[in-house]
Amino acid sequence: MKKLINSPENAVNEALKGMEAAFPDLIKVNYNPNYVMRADAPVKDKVALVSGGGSGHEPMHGGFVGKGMLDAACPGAIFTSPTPDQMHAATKAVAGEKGALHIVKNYTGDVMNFELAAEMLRGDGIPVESVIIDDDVAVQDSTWTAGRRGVGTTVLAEKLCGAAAEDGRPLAAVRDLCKRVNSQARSMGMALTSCTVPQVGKPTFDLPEDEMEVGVGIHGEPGRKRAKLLPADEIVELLMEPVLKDLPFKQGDEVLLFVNGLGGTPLLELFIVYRKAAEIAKRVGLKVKRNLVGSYMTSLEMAGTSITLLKLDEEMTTLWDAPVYTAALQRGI
Amino acid sequence: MKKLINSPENAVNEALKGMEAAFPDLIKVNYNPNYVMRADAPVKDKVALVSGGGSGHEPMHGGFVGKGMLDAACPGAIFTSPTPDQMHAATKAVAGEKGALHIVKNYTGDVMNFELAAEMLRGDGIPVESVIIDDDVAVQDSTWTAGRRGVGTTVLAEKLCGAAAEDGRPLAAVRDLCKRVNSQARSMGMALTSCTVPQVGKPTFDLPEDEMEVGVGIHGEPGRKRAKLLPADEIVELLMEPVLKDLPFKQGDEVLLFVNGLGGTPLLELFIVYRKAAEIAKRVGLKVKRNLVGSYMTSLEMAGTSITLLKLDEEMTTLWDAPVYTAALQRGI
Amino acid sequence: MKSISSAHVEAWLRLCAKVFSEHKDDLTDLDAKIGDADHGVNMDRGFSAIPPKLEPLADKSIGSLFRTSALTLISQVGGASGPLYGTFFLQAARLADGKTELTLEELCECFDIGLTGIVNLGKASLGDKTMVDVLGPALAALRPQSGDSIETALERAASAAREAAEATIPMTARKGRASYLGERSTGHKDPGSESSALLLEALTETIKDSA
Amino acid sequence: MKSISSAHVEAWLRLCAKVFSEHKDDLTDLDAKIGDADHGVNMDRGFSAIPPKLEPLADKSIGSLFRTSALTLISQVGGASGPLYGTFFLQAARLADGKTELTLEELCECFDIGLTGIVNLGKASLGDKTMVDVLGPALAALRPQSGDSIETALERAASAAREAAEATIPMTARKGRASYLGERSTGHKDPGSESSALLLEALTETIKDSA
Ligand SMILES: Nc1ncnc2c1ncn2[C@@H]1O[C@H](COP(=O)(O)OP(=O)(O)O)[C@@H](O)[C@H]1O
Ligand SMILES: Nc1ncnc2c1ncn2[C@@H]1O[C@H](COP(=O)(O)OP(=O)(O)O)[C@@H](O)[C@H]1O
Ligand SMILES: [Mg+2]
Ligand SMILES: [Mg+2]
Ligand SMILES: [Mg+2]
Ligand SMILES: [Mg+2]
Repeated sequence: MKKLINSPENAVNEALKGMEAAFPDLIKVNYNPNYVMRADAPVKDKVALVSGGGSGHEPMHGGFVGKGMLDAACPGAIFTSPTPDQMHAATKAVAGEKGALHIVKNYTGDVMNFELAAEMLRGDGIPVESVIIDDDVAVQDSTWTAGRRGVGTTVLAEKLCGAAAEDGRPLAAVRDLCKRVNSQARSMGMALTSCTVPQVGKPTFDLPEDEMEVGVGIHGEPGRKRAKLLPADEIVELLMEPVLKDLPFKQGDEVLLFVNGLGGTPLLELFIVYRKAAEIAKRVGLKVKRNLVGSYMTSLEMAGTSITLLKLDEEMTTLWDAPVYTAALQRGI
Repeated sequence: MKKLINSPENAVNEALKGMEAAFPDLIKVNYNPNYVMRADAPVKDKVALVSGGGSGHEPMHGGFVGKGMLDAACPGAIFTSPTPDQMHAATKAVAGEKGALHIVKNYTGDVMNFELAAEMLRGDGIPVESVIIDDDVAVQDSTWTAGRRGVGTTVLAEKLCGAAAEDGRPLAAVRDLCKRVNSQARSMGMALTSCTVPQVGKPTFDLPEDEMEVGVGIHGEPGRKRAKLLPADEIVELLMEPVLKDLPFKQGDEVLLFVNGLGGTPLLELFIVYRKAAEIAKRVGLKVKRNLVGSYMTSLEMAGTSITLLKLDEEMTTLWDAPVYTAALQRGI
Repeated sequence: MKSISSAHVEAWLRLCAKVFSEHKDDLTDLDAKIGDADHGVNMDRGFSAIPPKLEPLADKSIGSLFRTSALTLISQVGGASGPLYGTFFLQAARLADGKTELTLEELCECFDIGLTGIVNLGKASLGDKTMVDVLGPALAALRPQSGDSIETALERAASAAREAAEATIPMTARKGRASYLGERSTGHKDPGSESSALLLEALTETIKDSA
Repeated sequence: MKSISSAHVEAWLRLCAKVFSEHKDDLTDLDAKIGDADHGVNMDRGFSAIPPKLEPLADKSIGSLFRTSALTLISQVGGASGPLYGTFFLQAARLADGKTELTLEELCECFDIGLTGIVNLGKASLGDKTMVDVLGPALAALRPQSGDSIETALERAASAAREAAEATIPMTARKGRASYLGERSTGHKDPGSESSALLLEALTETIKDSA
């Protein structure tokens, strides 16, 4: 295992120390329980946005804490959902009278730990709502699975709801927006390589030189199926097809196209992917009105990409353009 | 070779197409000769900033084209400096009466190709100055080498000079600032893995599981020496030591600390590195007043990091904080 | 033996810390195949945190031991297994409050309410390829039969658990992370079923050793 | 043979395109060891672009052939080798303008002024482990000796070039990318010295084939 770490046990905490040192004006970090919060939290008259999940997905979520996005983020161990006391403490630290929205990715562990935290918070009299993001079309949403995973849409939901919260909207409105974002977005990902969980020390799976995993999530897990490696354009077709089929995207719809890198894929390749994805969107009559290209939701050093398509409306477009100032996304501030 | 590309020959052009599609309001791309330019260039009453270099270092330089940074960037083939006609055409397209500054990284090929372009431009009556960035302390600056390589400082110089140019300063002033930035900054890098040049199809060098390359540049080349892999903190000591020794950094000096990822290293690890680098800076009495953490100057998918320290003065700090709006760096706009 | 004591329970919890530290890599390897390669690390992090919390306890009733373990697991583990095993102990604690002895019948009741907690939280049915596929059969085997000693019943439960863990191999996962793999999850043992079997085996060993 | 013609030069340039396409991987492998793994790709991209440019030329004087090659290399190659080889041909063109024949003496003058151009641009001295370490000895060997035919002189130059390329192996680089490696550059052949040797060998082969 080749990593710039000191020990697997301390990696998450040391990275938090680094973030804290790099962004003293932007964030504060609490240890044990671990959470990252806006330096100016609690912000008066604003719904608090709290998210969290396993570590290893950086910059998500800690990199999205700041004005116009999250109020707090709870990082668990690598690929392990955080514990309820983290969300409990973080939410108490940032929530004001308008309450808090938990944005939760749909993984059994995340959902259960956030649910336990929400119960604790309700006991404390803090209004909490939760929205579960489940946008991954690689997984069938049926009684045969734990439901669709929460992937790329999470980043978009955090940005859009962050802008809405900054705008002073009430909890129910921010929650409903989050649900709407989730219902109008779909994602699909693929991997060229596995990744190595520090505590494990070896790649989670072996992948021959001429094969790829299609339908991966963000936890270094194998995908829905293994396939022969293809040229980038064909891979993009493969990812776009189920995304386009799943949502009733109609001719003329305006969309946000998000091409995400899984950590080890250079920007050069992401732009090659974006080029083709935008071309396909255009071919099927969609109007790509906004976009995001970069490694925003990663799986450690995994090489690969995921594509997210969000059907935009005017409100969402305005919220997308609203100022944001976080470690990983900055605009207009 | 596992890459999200269609063919090695088309990778650079297809990535340019992707950038162009993703940022239509920000940049225009010219093909054959290839260059990326500000959508609103030529900007009146402003020195034009032009840079360039081999591709494979994304987001540098194309990702730094925009308000407050570069006017144009010339991408060569992967790891190969661009040709004079690219810089010639790009500079002609963006330069106004105030002329143009070429920011050139100190590699034999880059220097010669930019020099040929500058001659052509002078023939056209366009005022051009060039500043060569040579900040890499891994290389001794002696008659025994081609001189120090241009690495991390390039990003900082492009940001600072971009702000100065935006401010309306004349060519000589922007050139002198660029020289001053270069003279006050030093860098050092290391690699955990090699990278694979698409045209070659296999890793440039083999590196055993328990070894690293110390003193690498940004072209996938081996470093000054090979050493046993160490914990992150010791690696950071190893990188900081020659950087600190080389510049007469004095107790109480204010610095900008730039921790750069080489492409395949996740942000989690870069923050672990930043944490230690900031700690060392503090230990030796430096005040880290500004910072930058991320993969801004890469070597394809190489895993590794480089550290750059720039001694700040008030003017530079103000220029650093000035608004910038490019694909890869955005602030205040 | 007709009942188990607080001392037994404490010894069991301490043994679990040892067992999960020893089986950390095996469990993580199982999770690497159909999950996210953290189950061993999670179980080890959680159970190794329990003994230091038991040390200073004033109230060493079985309820108190269970509740302390529950809260430790919930606050240390994360993931799916943290809340699930945490809930198991939290529910069991309700029936063991103030008690320093549990008969086999009482142990079964604790087990039952704990397992119900897991099922309520995780909504897994038998055959979904989860820890429930081990805990269910183990509980059935633990139920007293005429003339049983606790040791016999526990041995029966432990071997039922072991068998049930192996029986998850051909199953296709319908809950948890492994369900994302669909058909590709068949042919691998569920990591949570293995950790459940280890818990049962550790309890049986504790009681046998002290007999 | 006492002189070489435009047709020889054109045949040579076409052969170079073939040679560098065949030796692309070897040259890149050499560059991977002490550079950035692109020299073969660079030479191939540059020289394969020359023949299509020669085709439509109205003026097929040697000067015109050289100048066209120079501008093609400069605009297609990039890197260090592009401007260096480009300058070589650009300078040589000045002495070959309008000529359709070059005597051995004239060929040597072209070579000399071309090499001077490379040295002025790249500032390399003999022993710095660059293409200059091949071009220098090759030029020395090319200089006419009494009773020489062009073929003999070229064969002498080509074998001097080949020897000189091998002789770069023990050198420590002091120019170009390889110099960053310091001592680690010793023990490897300089990629540019190999491409220079290939150029000389191709010229010799062209003349021999046509003799
Ligand atoms: N809904 C569920 N009900 C019961 N057990 C579950 C459920 N989901 C997952 N599990 C169990 O949890 C185990 C995985 O635990 P762990 O790896 O620690 O958490 P995570 O899946 O969050 O990484 C699975 O092997 C399975 O036995
Ligand atoms: N200053 C110089 N003078 C002469 N030749 C040089 C000089 N620098 C480099 N070279 C030659 O150029 C070759 C490398 O060319 P190439 O790999 O195409 O360019 P780059 O080094 O820019 O990647 C070296 O092997 C060497 O022979
Ligand atoms: Mg997990
Ligand atoms: Mg090169
Ligand atoms: Mg797991
Ligand atoms: Mg090279």
